[in-house]
Amino acid sequence: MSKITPEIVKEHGLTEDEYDKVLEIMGREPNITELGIFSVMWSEHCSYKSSKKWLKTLHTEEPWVICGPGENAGIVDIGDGQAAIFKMESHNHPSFIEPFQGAATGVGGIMRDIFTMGARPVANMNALRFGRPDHPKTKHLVNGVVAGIGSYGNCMGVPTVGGECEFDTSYDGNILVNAMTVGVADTEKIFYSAAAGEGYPLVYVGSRTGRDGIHGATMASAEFDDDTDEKRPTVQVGDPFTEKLVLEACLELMATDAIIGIQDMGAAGLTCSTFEMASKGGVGVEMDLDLVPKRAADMTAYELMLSESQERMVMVLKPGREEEARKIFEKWELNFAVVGRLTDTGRLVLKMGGEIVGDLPIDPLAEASPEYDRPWVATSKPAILDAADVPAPNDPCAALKRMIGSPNFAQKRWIWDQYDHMVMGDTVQRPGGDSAVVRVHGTPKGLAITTDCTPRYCYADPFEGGKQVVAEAWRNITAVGAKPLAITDCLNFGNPERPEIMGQFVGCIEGMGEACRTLEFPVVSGNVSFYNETRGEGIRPTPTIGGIGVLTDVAKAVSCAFSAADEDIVLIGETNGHLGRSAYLAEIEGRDEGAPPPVDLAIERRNGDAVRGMIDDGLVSACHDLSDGGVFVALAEMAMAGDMGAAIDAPDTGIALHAWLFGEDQARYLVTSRDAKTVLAKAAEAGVPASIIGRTGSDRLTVGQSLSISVSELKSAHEDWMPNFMSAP
Amino acid sequence: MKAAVIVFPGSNCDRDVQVSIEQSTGKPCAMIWHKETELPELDLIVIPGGFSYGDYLRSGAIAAHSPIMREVKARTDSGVAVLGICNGFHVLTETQLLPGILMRNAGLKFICRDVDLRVETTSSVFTQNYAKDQVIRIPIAHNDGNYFTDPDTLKMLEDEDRVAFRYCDAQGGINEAGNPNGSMSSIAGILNRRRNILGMMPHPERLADQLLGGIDGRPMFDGLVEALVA
Amino acid sequence: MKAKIHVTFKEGVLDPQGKAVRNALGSLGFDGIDRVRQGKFIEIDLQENDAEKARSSVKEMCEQLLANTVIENYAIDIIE
Amino acid sequence: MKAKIHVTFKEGVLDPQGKAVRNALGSLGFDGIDRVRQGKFIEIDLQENDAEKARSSVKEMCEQLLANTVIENYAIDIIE
Ligand SMILES: Nc1ncnc2c1ncn2[C@@H]1O[C@H](COP(=O)(O)OP(=O)(O)O)[C@@H](O)[C@H]1O
Ligand SMILES: [Mg+2]
Repeated sequence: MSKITPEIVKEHGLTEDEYDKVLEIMGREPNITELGIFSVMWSEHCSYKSSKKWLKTLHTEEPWVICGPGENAGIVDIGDGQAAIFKMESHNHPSFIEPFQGAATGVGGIMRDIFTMGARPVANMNALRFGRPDHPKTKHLVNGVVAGIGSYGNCMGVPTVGGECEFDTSYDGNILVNAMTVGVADTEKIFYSAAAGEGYPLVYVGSRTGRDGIHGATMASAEFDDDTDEKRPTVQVGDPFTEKLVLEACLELMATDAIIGIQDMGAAGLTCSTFEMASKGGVGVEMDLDLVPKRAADMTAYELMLSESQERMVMVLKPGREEEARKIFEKWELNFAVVGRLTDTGRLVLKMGGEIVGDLPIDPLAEASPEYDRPWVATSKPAILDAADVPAPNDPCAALKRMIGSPNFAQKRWIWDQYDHMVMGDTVQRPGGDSAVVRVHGTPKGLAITTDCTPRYCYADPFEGGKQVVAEAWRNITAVGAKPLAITDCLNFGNPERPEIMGQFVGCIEGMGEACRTLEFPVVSGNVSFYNETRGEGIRPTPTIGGIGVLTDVAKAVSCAFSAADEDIVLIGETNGHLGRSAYLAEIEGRDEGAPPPVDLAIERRNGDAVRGMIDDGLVSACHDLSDGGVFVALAEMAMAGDMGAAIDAPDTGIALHAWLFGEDQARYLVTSRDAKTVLAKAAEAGVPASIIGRTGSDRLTVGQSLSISVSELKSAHEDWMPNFMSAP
Repeated sequence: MKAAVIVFPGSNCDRDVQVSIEQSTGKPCAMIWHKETELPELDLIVIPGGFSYGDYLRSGAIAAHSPIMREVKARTDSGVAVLGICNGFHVLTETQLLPGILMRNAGLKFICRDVDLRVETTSSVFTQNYAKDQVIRIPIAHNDGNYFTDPDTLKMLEDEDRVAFRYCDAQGGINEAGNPNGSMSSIAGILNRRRNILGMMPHPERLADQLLGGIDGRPMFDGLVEALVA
Repeated sequence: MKAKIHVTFKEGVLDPQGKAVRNALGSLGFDGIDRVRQGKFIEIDLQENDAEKARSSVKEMCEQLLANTVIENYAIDIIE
Repeated sequence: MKAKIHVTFKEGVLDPQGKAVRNALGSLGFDGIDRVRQGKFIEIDLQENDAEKARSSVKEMCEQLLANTVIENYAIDIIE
């Protein structure tokens, strides 16, 4: 047996201390297969060794949570015996190396996490962050990532209903591709991963195992350096067609009661999935690797255990149900193999060619998985920027036009046109609004889905930024009229071994935790992606939030488009003109300064609950939450979406006009109504500041007597940037 | 009207079109697995959209050889109506029940959005509930919708009034701006000579419910029910 | 034996992929390119040992499935 | 000159196209097929007259655009 040298240990990403622990657990030197298994199980990606301590502090429970973090995805009750199952995951590193396949397999992976639990995926979302537009790699990456996401989701027949796309130089060498899937299941028909039943068969289904993606999990846990281009680790190629068959076959089998436990093979493939199933069920596993369906006959045990080939699942069946299950998978032309049995030894025993090629204790390995309390330093709080220190623009309309035509505000139709966002016939609100809304098939209910993050804020003040990301997701769901239920998160950060990065992480988590508690908007699933760095340059802290909410009557959902002329426009919430870290400051002044807007969560909650009540009462014809760009950008967005202008009264507030127009104070909404009197009365009743700021109508957006710009001029600035950028040589 | 939807591995608009048909008929619409070799008594067969066999070789090419297609051909000969939507249109051209082929979109990208279509003929069970030259709004969602055929076939299609829909601009004008995928002569859907087979790239089932943003697809299904009352 | 099959568009059929590749090469600064055509390349490992039989079976595959002869040509090479 | 370029997946990388074609040929009754691989075939007409220069320029095109060398190999033939 090969001798494990310190170099081999190092290549496997294990520290000396960690390897000592390996020796202690094994009581002997591991063989290479066993070492490989330790290495992936203890990688940052699978073990959460740097983040565990902090993730435990998140708010994860509310009465409607059926299953919080710890399973393949989170589950919330949506009434009538139905549950929404959802999660977001990153595929940043593979997408940077091979944008099409990296992004495609990211989408494939997150969908598997959802249908593993018995849910039919009903919506995909994607949150993308690229480097600055003129970086030489950006366009190529955008093209590949978008095509890859589209190709996988479209082929699966799951609509991609929304997402985000931001450009910032901090992502030049490290893009973010975060994909989220939402599924729906009956609460009585949810499947978990725990294995149980001595002697019960362990079954492998789906694609064959090949030599692809070996060490994907460890790659995701290492930062890039200059020769990344040279290393070019193997990236997996996805086969969405096979995954569609795996989905249908699994759901067909799940309609029976043959399955005890089921788990997809994601990062670290066969290793991670069998360990998780066994350790959750407190059982042992004996597996015969000769029986694993393979693409190449000469694959080693090491390769079989570490391969990250896509479109594979493992499950434990009730004994005697194998043939029934096999028939279903064969109907769908998929591989089906009984590859092992559960045992009572608490060990994972691997056989090949009649010999034992690996024998590891399950619980000790899982329990001893490292957990670090990494040193961290809190980000120092920036000073508040006085609006008086921000010069007023000569022409606020020109500034508005510049902003909505800038890369981060420009319309992203170029992207969502490449995603089938209507398949499944339930997309009530298509991409472009605050939240996507999909009908729960065959019911009058709807799910509202959003992804949000403002890295500018998180970078300046991780704690306030962490609060804000959760609040913004909550606000987006509220803005369509839905009741916010829960979130998933995808925490994208730099190298956690650097105390300032760890400080950003801790700050964001603490802020998120506080927001989740006050808004009763718990975290039910998520993912951590560290080491998003190139040459020591970390990305901005980017804790992407995926939120969902429910509408009991989807027909009551409102959009952000002005829908009729001569309606009053009501601004809800308090306006102070906060310009620190605003989009205005960044886009127009080129400055990245000051404290981000503070988030008062109690006010956030009060204002949002009031708005949701007004929508539910049918008082509101359009609603838009205020975020990036403030009132003026929000008005422009409502006007462009509805192809209708508005006349805004010159504000009489004592706040500088540009601060009033572009300030990013939180907890605010714009609503239109035919019955503004009742809207104002409802707001007053709830103690929520509200005032009529203007009326819809005409084909221009005007403020007071002197500011005016046509909606069509705004639209062309807004719509042309992305297609022009992508088609320019 | 008795209708059935054929399901290939990779079909994914099968349920969507089933919903639309059931909405118009008020009766269950059967789903038929492609490996079946026999069909029940039927008035309408739908070949739905999606990615049969992943569309890895050519869209629809592999599905065209599925066992059920022999039976579908036999039924069309006896006059049963067949509607192929999107990937279903691919399957119909690959089986040569309809002429021509659908190539990659001229822009080489998948396109999902509402487009305007001009109704070119009302003399078929599929289009009888529209008016000639009516402009309707129906979504497309495809990678390969770029209709191509030889000039003689094109002339024949036109001479025989077999173009069912053309892509157009909002005013009904046939021009490049209104043509999303480069289709020859802006063709979005065609009929066979007997006029009982329609292949079309746009998805009428996607706008047959007001909640989803429009109902211009609805007259097709309602019209089929009226024409095919059994 | 191995069969190598090239499936290409017939003369006169528009080849948007080829055109796009050509444009992309142009914008990367590659000059002096007259035309780009893109097709498919399919390699089949066959158990058949007789070259003639292999060729005729592969021809059948092309006619039935691998090429759409409305718009595509195919060429077959049989190798040892 | 003309360059003929074959772009194929690297050994070990999943080839979903090839897999689908293989299965389809099987169900059409073609037996004795061990493996099918599908790749791209690109033909470029070049103004360059020097074969060595042509090859090196086409190699550059492959590296930059025509192949993704993370998962694909390419082979270049330069023809008179
Ligand atoms: N940032 C986070 N917040 C909450 N839960 C998290 C977070 N990161 C990971 N989790 C949870 O930890 C579990 C393991 O995550 P992961 O390894 O990404 O799942 P999988 O093995 O399915 O890919 C999941 O239940 C996930 O929801
Ligand atoms: Mg999982």
